[in-house]
Amino acid sequence: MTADHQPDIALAGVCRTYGSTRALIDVDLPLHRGRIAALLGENGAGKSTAAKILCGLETPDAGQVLIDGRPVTIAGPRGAHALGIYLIPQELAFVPDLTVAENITLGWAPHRRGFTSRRSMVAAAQDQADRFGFDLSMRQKMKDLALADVQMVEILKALRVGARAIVLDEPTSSLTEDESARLFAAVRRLAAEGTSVTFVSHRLDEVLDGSDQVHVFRDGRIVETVETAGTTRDALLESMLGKPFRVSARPHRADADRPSGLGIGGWRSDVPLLEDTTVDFRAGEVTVLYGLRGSGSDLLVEGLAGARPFRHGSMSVDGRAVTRPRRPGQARRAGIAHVPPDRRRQGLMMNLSVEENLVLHIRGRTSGRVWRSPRGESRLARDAIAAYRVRVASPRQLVSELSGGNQQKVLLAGRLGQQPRVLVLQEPTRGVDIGARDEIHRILRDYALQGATAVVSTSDFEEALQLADRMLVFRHGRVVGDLRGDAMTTALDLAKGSST
Amino acid sequence: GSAGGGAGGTAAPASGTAKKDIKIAYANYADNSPLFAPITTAVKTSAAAAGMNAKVYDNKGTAETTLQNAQLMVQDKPDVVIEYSPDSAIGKSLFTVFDRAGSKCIALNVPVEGCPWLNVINKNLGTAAGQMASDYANKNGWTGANTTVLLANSARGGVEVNDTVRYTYLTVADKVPGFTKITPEQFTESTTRIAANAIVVDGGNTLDSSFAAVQAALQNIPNDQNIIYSSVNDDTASGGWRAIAEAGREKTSVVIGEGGSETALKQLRDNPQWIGEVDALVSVWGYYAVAMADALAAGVKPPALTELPFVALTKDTINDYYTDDLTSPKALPKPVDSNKYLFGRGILESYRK
Amino acid sequence: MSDGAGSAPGALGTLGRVLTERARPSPVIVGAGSLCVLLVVAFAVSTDRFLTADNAGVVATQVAVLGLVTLGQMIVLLAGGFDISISGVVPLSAVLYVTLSNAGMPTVVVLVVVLLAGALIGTVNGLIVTKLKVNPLIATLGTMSVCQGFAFVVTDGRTVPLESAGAGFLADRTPFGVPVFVLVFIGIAAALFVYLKWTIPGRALYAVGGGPEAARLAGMRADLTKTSAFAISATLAALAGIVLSSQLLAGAPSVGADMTLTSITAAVLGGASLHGGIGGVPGTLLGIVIIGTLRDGLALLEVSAFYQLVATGFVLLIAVSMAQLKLPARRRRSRPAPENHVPDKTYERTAR
Amino acid sequence: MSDGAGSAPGALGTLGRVLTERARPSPVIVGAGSLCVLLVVAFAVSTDRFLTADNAGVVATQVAVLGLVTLGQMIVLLAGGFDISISGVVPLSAVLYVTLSNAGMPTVVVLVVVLLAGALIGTVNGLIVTKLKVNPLIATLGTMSVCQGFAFVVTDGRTVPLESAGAGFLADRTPFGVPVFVLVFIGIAAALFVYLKWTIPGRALYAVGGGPEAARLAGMRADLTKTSAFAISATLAALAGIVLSSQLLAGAPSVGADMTLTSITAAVLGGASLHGGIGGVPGTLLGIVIIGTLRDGLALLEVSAFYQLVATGFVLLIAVSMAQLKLPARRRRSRPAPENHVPDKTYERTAR
Ligand SMILES: Nc1ncnc2c1ncn2[C@@H]1O[C@H](COP(=O)(O)OP(=O)(O)OP(=O)(O)O)[C@@H](O)[C@H]1O
Ligand SMILES: Nc1ncnc2c1ncn2[C@@H]1O[C@H](COP(=O)(O)OP(=O)(O)OP(=O)(O)O)[C@@H](O)[C@H]1O
Ligand SMILES: [Mg+2]
Ligand SMILES: [Mg+2]
Repeated sequence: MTADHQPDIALAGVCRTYGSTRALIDVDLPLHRGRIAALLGENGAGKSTAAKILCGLETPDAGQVLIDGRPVTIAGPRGAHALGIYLIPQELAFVPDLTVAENITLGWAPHRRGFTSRRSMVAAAQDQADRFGFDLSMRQKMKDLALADVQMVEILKALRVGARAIVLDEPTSSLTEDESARLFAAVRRLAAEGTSVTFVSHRLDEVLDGSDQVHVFRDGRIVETVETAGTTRDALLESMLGKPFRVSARPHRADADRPSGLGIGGWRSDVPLLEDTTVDFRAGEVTVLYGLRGSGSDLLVEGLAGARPFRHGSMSVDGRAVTRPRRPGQARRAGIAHVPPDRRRQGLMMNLSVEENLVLHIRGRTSGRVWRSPRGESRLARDAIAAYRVRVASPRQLVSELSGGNQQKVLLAGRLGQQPRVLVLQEPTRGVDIGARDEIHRILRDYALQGATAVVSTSDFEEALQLADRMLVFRHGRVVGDLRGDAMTTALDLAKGSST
Repeated sequence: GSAGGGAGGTAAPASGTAKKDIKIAYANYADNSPLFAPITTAVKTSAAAAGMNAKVYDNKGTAETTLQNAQLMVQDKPDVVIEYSPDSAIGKSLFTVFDRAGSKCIALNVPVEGCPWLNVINKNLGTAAGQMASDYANKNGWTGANTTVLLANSARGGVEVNDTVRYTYLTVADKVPGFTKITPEQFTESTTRIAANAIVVDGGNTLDSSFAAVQAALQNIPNDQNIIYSSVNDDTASGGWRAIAEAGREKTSVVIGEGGSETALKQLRDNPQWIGEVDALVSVWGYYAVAMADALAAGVKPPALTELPFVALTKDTINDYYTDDLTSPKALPKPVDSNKYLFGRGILESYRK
Repeated sequence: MSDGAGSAPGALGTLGRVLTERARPSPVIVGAGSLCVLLVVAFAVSTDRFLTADNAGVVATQVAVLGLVTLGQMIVLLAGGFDISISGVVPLSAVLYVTLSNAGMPTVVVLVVVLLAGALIGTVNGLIVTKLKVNPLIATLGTMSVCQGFAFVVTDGRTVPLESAGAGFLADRTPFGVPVFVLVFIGIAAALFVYLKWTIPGRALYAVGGGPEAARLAGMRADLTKTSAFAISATLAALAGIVLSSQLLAGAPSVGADMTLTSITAAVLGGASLHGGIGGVPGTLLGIVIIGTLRDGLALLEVSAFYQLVATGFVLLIAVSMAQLKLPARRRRSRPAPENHVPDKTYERTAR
Repeated sequence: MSDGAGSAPGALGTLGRVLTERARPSPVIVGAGSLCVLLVVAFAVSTDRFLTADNAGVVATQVAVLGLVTLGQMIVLLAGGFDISISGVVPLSAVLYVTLSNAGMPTVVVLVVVLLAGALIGTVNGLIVTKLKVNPLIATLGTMSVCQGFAFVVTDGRTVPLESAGAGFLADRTPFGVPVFVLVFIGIAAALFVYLKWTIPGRALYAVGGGPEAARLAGMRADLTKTSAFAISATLAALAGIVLSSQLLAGAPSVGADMTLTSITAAVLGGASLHGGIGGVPGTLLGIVIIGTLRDGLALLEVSAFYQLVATGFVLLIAVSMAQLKLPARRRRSRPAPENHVPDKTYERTAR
């Protein structure tokens, strides 16, 4: 049926090379009006590159972009917009010091003869948010938003009624299930109105539920294009990885009577709200803090890492009392390593190489306090690259040149390399492909099993279930559930408060 | 010349006897320059000695600040304003300010059209320096054939400032054989080479800038040439001289300073190659300015030009004017016609009392 | 800062929302404002010549000239640039204005020609920065050097008196007791306030400066916007040059040398960020007034040049520390509840 | 740029790896390098006095003084700061050195005292920036003003000759034909090269400057690192002041005024980013040499001061455009997409 009518937009024989990396090899990607296409593939397979070429952010080395069968040159985002093509890039780009409303209406603010007003921008942005069922505070500064809210703003920017094509590069990587469900409902409506929608996702459920057609990327090529209705999860995984894939078996859950790894007593905060909380995180197990945004789980995690210091409460690590961290440095010295949610701004040094990012916080291990040991560092870096299967052209490549998922792996590898007693992770696998995600989960569980304490907060419930030995459910600044084993499947309802 | 005993002791009663109820305001050229800073000090000292009320301002060497200070000064309705402007071309706007406020004014050293002028003529300073250079050259057989004149101007300092080096050269060209004669107009702020044996560099105002400029320029002067070096102030004289010494050419070079700072006077005493110093006696200008203000306030009608003293010092004459204290001369020079009326008012008489 | 905070009433939300958002004047404005008040009080106590109508007039005229260039500088900073060329454009336009006026051209024509020349220089700056991707500091340093050089070349280093009678009209007194150009300055400040707050190209400056990548992706004409900022700045600098020569009745190639640094200082004091995207007219005006008051007060107090330097330094440091120290306390009380982001953005931005 | 990329020989990989990594010298280095060569050729053709040993010595001495402060400036830029205080530290240390030497203190002691004073001022800068969160431009402008003021106060505005015989030893000639301080400069440049490339605190500068938020969250001692950068810069500025007074055999409070701008220019010409995290010694040296050569060459050609300004401006513009024009061509072949690679770091940095 797809072959019947001409695609609206298509990549034809597109190649794109970066230095020695062949990001796209002879890719044909037809996109049809009214249909939703999913791009699937491992990290670094070339999905984002294809998306960027569609939207004029990159130019192909060879091949063409066709619109209605005619080759076009898309002159940057402006040219793309003129053609009715809109993109949400994988790495969020926003104006931090402007309000949500201004960010949403960026480039299309309502105006009368060039004059505009905050009121009209808020109204227009609110309209847009209402239309797609997102709830945002329009007058907040963008820089004060949580990552997921930022992502929703980004989505609202691109969802244009009447667009020819909308390309969403991992739009849901930090959204909760509910939020992505709303997104897909909206996308569905747009498609029904004749827009061609393309999205990239590592969440297979989304792909299976939300798309009409799946294009599977592997090593820069499209290896398969199938109708979603006619495929299965396993089939997709196999064509994506080139071999059958099984989620690694969940090792038996840790026992409940392990020693205390990290203890907090009487932690509380007024704004944002967290009621008096006392928890013993056990060494040797992974504890997932699960809750909707604003429920207090992230607040607590950041408190543990010293990124957002608490003003009340006590703390112990491996049974020894330590001072509650007031700065990240103090947490670190107490043996706590932190994986923040935003790898580009909070995690990695984008001006440095992959190698340097990997060894930055552990180089003391290969040398004295002053002189670095280049040899030792290269070895550490090479080992980490191999262990985490980071796809790099060379360890000396700038980390900014890696695909998003590979950047995330570098971040994780660097932090785990510190061999902390306590690991505090936020969205540990944001943007990581399904195979690598499984691997990371295994690594995290193994790391915990060796006696460390892992505390994870994630917006992805599936991930929560896979990782957790124990789950703490947060709602309205309170721990409403402390679950283990099969009981954990009820966490979602607990968090929403939809059943009691 | 000989040291002037200065004050005629007969005239008005000495300072302190009559407290003068006069308000004056003085705006200095630039307080951060070692050359001009002593003027403010002298204004304050002499005014205080005479019991006058003096307010002082700093023009910071810029036209904008000068105009702003003019506006500030007249707020107080002083009896007399003394203006040392960095630029004669802005005189009209300054005079407008003084005139509108009804303040009498004195232009110190740099003319302000409409205000009587208390002036040491830079042209004369330059000529005096040129004269000393010429004397030295003629006595030692230095001519245009074996000597290069190297001058450091302050290209962005304006025309008045550079009159010194301009007339130094004109005088040397006039008095020493072998140098190209030019008119003053041919020697502009952008002149870099007058002839094969006459070079101008932009030494700016400071030690380090003149050092760098002269260091580079020396490469263009053959090693067998003698050098006569002079510049627009003592700092640039010292900086340039250091570059000459650094290049190992001090034995065949001489320098003439312009200003009369302590450092330069010490050089004049100790350094055989520092053959002259045109001492503008800047440290005493304040006394003359205050005396003139006093005269104006008393209704004296001054001549259009009242001359400030200056002396051209050589190693032989320096002791006529200075003791071991090189910060200011031991006495004021004798009055000349145009400034005679400043004496006897008790102010110049208060010098070194 | 001065701008982003709550302002337009818009469709009112709940009371709580209004409180958290509107009752939050930018800390920089608070800091700069209190410093300003502090300075005024200190000087008023120290000398009775400070709080007089005359002196207010003097401060106004001083502030106006500096203000013109600072507003321009602020706009360039907003757009994520730097404008060093001010120190070249001011003298060049000053000597051009005088030279052309003396040559007998009608004042209006000269005015337009010189302003256009300024706009042209600014456009060149903008094109060098956006098209050749030259760092704005270096680019404008280059044009500064060229313009300053030409200013000296035009007059051969001399100061040229303004001979044409009417050409100094900008410095004529108005019935309000201040010169014409002070009113012009006020008008321009008001216009820029409106421009930055309520027009599309004005808001674009914030987007392009604060999030260049986002602006590009949104299909905005980032290059055009940035270039316009440089053009505005250089035009205002040209106007400042004209005002200076009207005031001085002469065109001096040496004027304006320290204006670049002063304008950046004033703009930053007024809350502009050196990294783009933050700034506004009210804050900038405060910054200018602080600098103007400080200079005026120190001169009135006859503080010696040396101690003036020392005092200026200390006041600057205290000023900015004050603005910053305000932050933590305020934040604790009134910040909304960003959940999973890391708190310290402000620290981030200022402490770099 | 000049640094982050391929550098350490370390354990050599395959030839291919070596080629892809090492054969990619930063475009800035390439641009600055070619400009340097171009200038040298142009001057060598124009005057036969340019390519002489004597002139090389002159350039070396001029470059060394400027070089000391530029290296410091580059390190502060790396750490994400700015150092304006250089123009205050240079004169203050110059007059302190002379005054203390004249007071009869042994040269070594004076040297140490003045360098420590410099380090102290730098530390104060660093603390103001990191602890009080004051914008580095304003903070160092403040200390600049204070130091300059004190320099004047120390000598009461006078130029003080250096009387102690041995105190000028830094300017003594060595058997190599250049003064001692040129060798000192070379030594310091080498040490800093090693520091930035091979030591842990050196590398921390890149991390803290390039990703301040990430460095903080990772628990690096960001404040310490940043403060150390300011301390290094001020110490080098103090050394430059000492060298100047040794050379001039006098200390004047007016020296060094234009050094701040020149040092920033040279550092940026040499590839340092004003947004932190990018820069290195080799590029900086190129930047310094370009500025030194340009000044020297124009002076040798006896270009008038005014046209020197014009020429300097044009050369700057051409220089940087050249370096930049190289980029697109390179980028198309080997550079990543503009939006997520480092040259566009402006976004990185500003968009938070
Ligand atoms: N959330 C915050 N709000 C305000 N200031 C903060 C915050 N977190 C850290 N700081 C300040 O930032 C500075 C640096 O923090 P950083 O984490 O670099 O310190 P550290 O290296 O852990 O501590 P140490 O000084 O013990 O080495 C500290 O002075 C601290 O006061
Ligand atoms: N600017 C760049 N410079 C060098 N290599 C690049 C650049 N951008 C992408 N690449 C490389 O191209 C390949 C494809 O990258 P791309 O971003 O398209 O991957 P992706 O499929 O989107 O991966 P992810 O799921 O991790 O986002 C990767 O190997 C990546 O390292
Ligand atoms: Mg991607
Ligand atoms: Mg610290």
